[in-house]
Amino acid sequence: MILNIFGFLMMAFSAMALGLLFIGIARKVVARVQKRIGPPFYQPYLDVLKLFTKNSITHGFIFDFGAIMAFGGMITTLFFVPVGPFVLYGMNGTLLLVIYLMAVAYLGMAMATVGSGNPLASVGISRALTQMLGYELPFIVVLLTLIYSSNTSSIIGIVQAQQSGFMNWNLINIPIGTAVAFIALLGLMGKKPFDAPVAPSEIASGPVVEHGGKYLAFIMLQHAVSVVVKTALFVDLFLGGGNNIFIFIVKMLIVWLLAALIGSIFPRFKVEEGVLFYWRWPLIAALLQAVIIIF
Amino acid sequence: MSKDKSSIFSPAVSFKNLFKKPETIKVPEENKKTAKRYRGFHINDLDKCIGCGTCSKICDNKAIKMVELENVKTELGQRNERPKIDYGRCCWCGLCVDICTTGSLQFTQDYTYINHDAESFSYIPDNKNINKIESAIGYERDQDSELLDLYRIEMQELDAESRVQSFMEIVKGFSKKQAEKEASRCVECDICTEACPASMNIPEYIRGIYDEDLEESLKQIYEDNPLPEVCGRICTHNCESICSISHRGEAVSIRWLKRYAVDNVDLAEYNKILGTEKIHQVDKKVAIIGAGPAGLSAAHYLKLMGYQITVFEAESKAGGMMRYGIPEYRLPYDKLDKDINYIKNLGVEFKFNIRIGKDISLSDIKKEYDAVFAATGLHNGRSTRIPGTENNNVYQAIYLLKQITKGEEIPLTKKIVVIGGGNVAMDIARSLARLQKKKYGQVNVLVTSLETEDIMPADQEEIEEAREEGVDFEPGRGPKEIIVSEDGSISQICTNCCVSVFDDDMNFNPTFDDQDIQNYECDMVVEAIGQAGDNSYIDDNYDIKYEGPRIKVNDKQQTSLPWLFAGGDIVRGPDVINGIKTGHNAAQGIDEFLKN
Amino acid sequence: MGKSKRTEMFFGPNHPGVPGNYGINYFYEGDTVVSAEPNPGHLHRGFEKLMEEREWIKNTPLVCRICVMEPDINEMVYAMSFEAIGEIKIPKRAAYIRSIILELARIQAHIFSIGGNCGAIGLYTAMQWGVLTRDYILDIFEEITGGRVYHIYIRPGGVRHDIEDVTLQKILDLLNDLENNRMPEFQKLIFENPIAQKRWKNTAVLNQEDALSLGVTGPALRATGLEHDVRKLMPYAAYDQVDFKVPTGEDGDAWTRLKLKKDEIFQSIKIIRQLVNNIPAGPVSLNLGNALKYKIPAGEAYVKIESSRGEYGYYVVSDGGLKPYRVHVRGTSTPLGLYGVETLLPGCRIEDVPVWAHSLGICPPEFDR
Amino acid sequence: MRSENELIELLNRDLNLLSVKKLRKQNISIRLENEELVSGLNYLKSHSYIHLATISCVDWIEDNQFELIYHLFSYEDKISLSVKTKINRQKSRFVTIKNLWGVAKYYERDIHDFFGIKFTGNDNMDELILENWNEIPPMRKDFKTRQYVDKKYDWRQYHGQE
Amino acid sequence: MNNKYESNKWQEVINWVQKRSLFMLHYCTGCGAIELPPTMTSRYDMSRFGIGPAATPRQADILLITGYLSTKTLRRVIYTYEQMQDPKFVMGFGSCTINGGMYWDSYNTIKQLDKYIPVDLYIAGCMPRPEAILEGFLKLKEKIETGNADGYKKYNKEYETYKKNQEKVLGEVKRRQ
Repeated sequence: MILNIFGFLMMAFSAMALGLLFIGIARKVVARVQKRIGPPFYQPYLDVLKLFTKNSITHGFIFDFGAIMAFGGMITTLFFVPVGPFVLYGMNGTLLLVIYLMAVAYLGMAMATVGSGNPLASVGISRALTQMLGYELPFIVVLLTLIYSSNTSSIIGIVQAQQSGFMNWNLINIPIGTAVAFIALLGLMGKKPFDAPVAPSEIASGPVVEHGGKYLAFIMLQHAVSVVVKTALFVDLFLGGGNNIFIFIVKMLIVWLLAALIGSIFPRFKVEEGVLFYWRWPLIAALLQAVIIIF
Repeated sequence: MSKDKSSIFSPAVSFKNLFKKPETIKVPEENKKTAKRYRGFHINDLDKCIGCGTCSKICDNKAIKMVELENVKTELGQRNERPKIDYGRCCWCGLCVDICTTGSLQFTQDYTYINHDAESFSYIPDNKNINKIESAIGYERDQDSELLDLYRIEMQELDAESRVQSFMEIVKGFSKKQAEKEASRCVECDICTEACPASMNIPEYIRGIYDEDLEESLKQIYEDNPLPEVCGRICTHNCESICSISHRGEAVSIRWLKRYAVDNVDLAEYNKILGTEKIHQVDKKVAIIGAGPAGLSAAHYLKLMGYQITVFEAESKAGGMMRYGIPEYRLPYDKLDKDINYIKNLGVEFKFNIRIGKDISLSDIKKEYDAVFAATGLHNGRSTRIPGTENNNVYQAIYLLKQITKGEEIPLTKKIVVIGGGNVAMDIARSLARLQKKKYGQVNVLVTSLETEDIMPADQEEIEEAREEGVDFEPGRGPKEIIVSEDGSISQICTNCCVSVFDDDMNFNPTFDDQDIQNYECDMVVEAIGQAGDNSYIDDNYDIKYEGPRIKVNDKQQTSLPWLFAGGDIVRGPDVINGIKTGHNAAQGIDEFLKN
Repeated sequence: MGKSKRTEMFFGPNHPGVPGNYGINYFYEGDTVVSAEPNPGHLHRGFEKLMEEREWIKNTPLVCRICVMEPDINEMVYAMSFEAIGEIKIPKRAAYIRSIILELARIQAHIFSIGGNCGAIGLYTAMQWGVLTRDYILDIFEEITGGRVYHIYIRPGGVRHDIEDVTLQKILDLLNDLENNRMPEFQKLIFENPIAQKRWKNTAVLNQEDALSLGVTGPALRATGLEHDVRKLMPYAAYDQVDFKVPTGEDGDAWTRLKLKKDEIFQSIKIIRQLVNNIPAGPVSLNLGNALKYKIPAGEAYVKIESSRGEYGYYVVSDGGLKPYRVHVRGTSTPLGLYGVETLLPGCRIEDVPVWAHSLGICPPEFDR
Repeated sequence: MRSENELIELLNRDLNLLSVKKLRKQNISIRLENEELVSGLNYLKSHSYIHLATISCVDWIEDNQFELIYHLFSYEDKISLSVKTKINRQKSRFVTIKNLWGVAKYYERDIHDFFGIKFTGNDNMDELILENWNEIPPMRKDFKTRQYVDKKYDWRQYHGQE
Repeated sequence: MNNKYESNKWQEVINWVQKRSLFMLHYCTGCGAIELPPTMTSRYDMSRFGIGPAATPRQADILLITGYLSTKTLRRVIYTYEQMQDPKFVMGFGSCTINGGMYWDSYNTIKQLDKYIPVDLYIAGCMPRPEAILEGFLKLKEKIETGNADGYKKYNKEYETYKKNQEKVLGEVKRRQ
């Protein structure tokens, strides 16, 4: 039991550390695209530490609870996603559970937003929830296809099914689905062009507009963990997972940097344009992929 | 709309920057050099700066304040103030640098100054800027960004050929347009006021001319100077030699502007403009001895205070040296009369042809008057006393000039040598040239002076004009002997080279080089080496103190005898403006003396 | 979550999306603005009053502060009104140099504006590049004038300094770099970007009728199909000496305006090349005498020039004194930034409000003054 | 396309001008009676002077008058036309032209802010640029900004470093 | 609120962290803001020092007063400043914040920023160049590290004085947290 708790904590802290590192590296890479040097890769650590030293102001219980719920929801999700060889819960059906749990973080954010009472935040969170409608549909279709083709809904099962070599990766098996899933991943992570929920120039960073100090630190950590969770999930599902933690991290990094780079050269969609976009080509492609796989 | 090219892959071209060097400048490790012309922090050459305050005037933001500094040079024409710049106001527009009259204020290329203390953003620039470092010079003025008007309006003058024909006034004076343009050149720094012996409100009356308000100008002028027609023509204009514009360009023609202002107001208007139609009278009497500039000035100001004034004058007309010393081509008599008439109109009584000490004694005057102001001037010529000066054909300039004014016949020959390098020498040389031209049709006057041309006390323009009129110069030569031929007439003047005029203590002590001897042919010699006064009328009854050759006075011109005040050339000078000043001073002194 | 409810939103002044310190108070329902009201005045410094208090020359450092995006137009139009009232004719070389400066300023402002528009839709890379590119133009300005942003270069009677041949060559090099390297990059990243096109097309549409009745000028008017440009209508400086086209568009939306700005950059490059190659020798300024005593006869002038955003006008009244009697500034974006907000913004989506403000070139300091 | 002289002729014929002045090339200014201003502007608008650049106001305090200047422009004639009228300074009220040009509404509000002139028919006369202003309107000539500043703010007194 | 920073060692660590990560509020109060884009973007890239823009006052550490403040803006700046969380730092850009600058005789701008909110650093210039702004940030970091950037403490301590000055120019100031 104690070992278990220790494992939880280790896992959570490593994920935070890894996520912040990823964010730092992405900033550096994007800076290079923008012809500049960019911050040091360890900058996000400092940002979070600094935010913890700041005073912060609460907007009531719901606000606090929402923040904790968002953070907790994401940490919980982490326990169900295998990161390389580290698997905490590997039971059957985790894939759908993970998808569900990821929504908890958003709900937490929504609660915090209601607590803060800022119109910009509410616009932001309503956008986030609207956008969820968009990317989840093709994503679910792809996942169902995946479950169908792997004959399991457990993430571990899907990973194991790809273990026998590069040619068994779902990237090769269901290439169109992978592409669709990647696009959905962009929305899932709130990367451009699907970052309408946090658009600084429109709604001043949206849901987190009233978060300062420690609250913002939690939101940043939550974001860091979500980066790890989401990229890990993608690697697990399509890039063959990995028993070697280093190879796994490299795979995650590639996925993450690809997303960051795409984000650097595209502006953001309007939220309904984003939703319509998902419902058009990705959905058709996902269905097409399903048809190909099933028949 | 379909014609707009678009592709998902086009923007991906940007990824090539991943493999390029970033364009970021790594401040602070590598600092980009600013452009040569960058407007950074100010520096100021404190020795060159004259404290004129023009920078402070042009400043849009009142960012420049002139503050007094103790350890700066303060020669004549320099104030002990230096600009203090407030970087809580400055906008680095550079107008101050563009207009700086001396060019002492400059920009550096340094631009970083950060401090938590807002109080530290004001500083006095010297050769180091606000960071206390020396930095490369940044922005500099060039002729396109010049904000001053450096060149004066050329004064219309008679040409040399026609002016040498007669005693007509040479300078024609400004037209209205010219005067306004010239007046606009003034930056109103007030440094001239400090240099003016009479402390005239020069910027104010120039401003009046610029604003087309000559009445205001006249008022300002009469504050300190009751003889503007005279000063507008023959003043030694110390103001112009230190004019702040003159550091980079030509001084404002202050003298001509004054002349323009008074020339263009009718004498009949004076009383109205100056508010002297009715003067409150005081029942005290003051005697003034001598109707020269000092006497007239004192008479004017005392009259305005209401005293009963009597002026005693040895000659038959008022004006003193202004009339009898200065030739008509420089100061026409009608202009002089205009000034004098105004003073007469105020109710000043003149008694002409009365020589003090001869026709009336000082003690007689003292009996009748409550106070006496003596301004008898320097009316006697000095002689070089070299061998040959006792000859009949050796004259002294001061007497000749008086004779010319009076219209008397003066001795004239074909080859004349004038000894002396001052303005009197020029006056006599040029007068003689005119007379020669009239009589013989040609000019042959030679001026020798101890001083070389660069240190000659005469005005440069006088020398130039004399030269144009045909006067020859042999500067830097001392007279050694006048060689008289056997028949008693002068044949030559022998001169030696003057090595230096002043000794190390700046005392007059010329040294000569006897190897370098030059003889010039001539048949008449005029000495113009200075004048002396005659104070013998202050007879032995009175115990009066002297300071060197001059009467000792306090700052109100009061001599050691409380009722006797002295002024003019016998105290200070010799020139008109000092005379006016001492007259004005004495008026105040007498007023104080009589009130107590 | 606030849907279909009328909610008030304070857009600015403290908001990353507004162009400057400026506010729009609007009500929205769902995601659509239903009514809006401008909230200007945050940058009001009382310029017009200050100018009445200062001598003619002292206003030259002041005027450029009216519009920080493009300060030179202010210097130019102020100098022009001074010259118009005083009937002063400036030397030919000065006119050429003024045109060069104004065109460089136009390029700079357009690039900055394109960058700002990209920032408004989240294309930060383009924003970074835009500002970067602008900075190279500022370097040239610094070399010519001694200041990066506030140049205080165009002054009554001409310009403050001559441009050396070396600098002219640098300008040409910069234009080559711009034309051959940087603009193609922008072309690929911004103008061929499908999502950017999607965001801009049919966004913030301003039709011709509205544009004319509001008194909108510049790219916003030209994007509706009219070829109105003060440089052609009332040529000033050296614009009658050069050959250039006035690009126009048809749709009047943000996309058309942006494309126009891009085309205008190329036209400006063309203009500068002609000017640099044909620049006459001679003096670059008239000496108007002592700057403390500039005086022009009583009179008045409404002078306008084409800024990067449209007509920029000054109405100057002189009473013959040392100071202007009255100066009235007609900032280009005044009609849009005030009345336009009220009439054109309703119907716009919340996320398009920054696009609206940026693409129509709202510049608050010029109507706050 | 009319030339300046043709325009002047036309205006003299159709409008009751108080004065007309050709300022310089492509620049004309005319003066109208108060009552005829709106109809005059209407006439001009229908004669291609559709561009209202701005409305200026000048305070002629010595004549006790405000002068309103409507800057028009015609894209056809390429002439900039300033239409002026003077109103009494004490009354400081004039009619709005917002029915001709809607944008005038804000120009008038701006003038109200700075000169305190009310425009009949333009009901929203709230403060636009200024906030909580309760002095003489700042652009009037009798408002002395230096005195106001001295009263309201104070300057930094630098000491030390002397 | 300072009680919890009792230990010096602990405070040093906090200072060290705070200095390495600074969020700057993106609020263009005056014309100096035009030099911020170059400072933020590729040419000068202030993110190298861990300084980045923040969209809302809640998240920001540094408030930049980029030049003159009209009274209307001052009101918003006070709101903003009070919304920001301690520790917070204020930097004044250029002449206008020090003694009125160009607008020294303008009826609508304040003349001395530090009468209304505490200022930690001033940068000379009108407006300061990006290089100077960067140097300013570096200097601010130095101050934070040594614990001298304590303007916000001063504001809390002398709140009444500041409030009096604010209300002198603004009338009543509505305050919100």
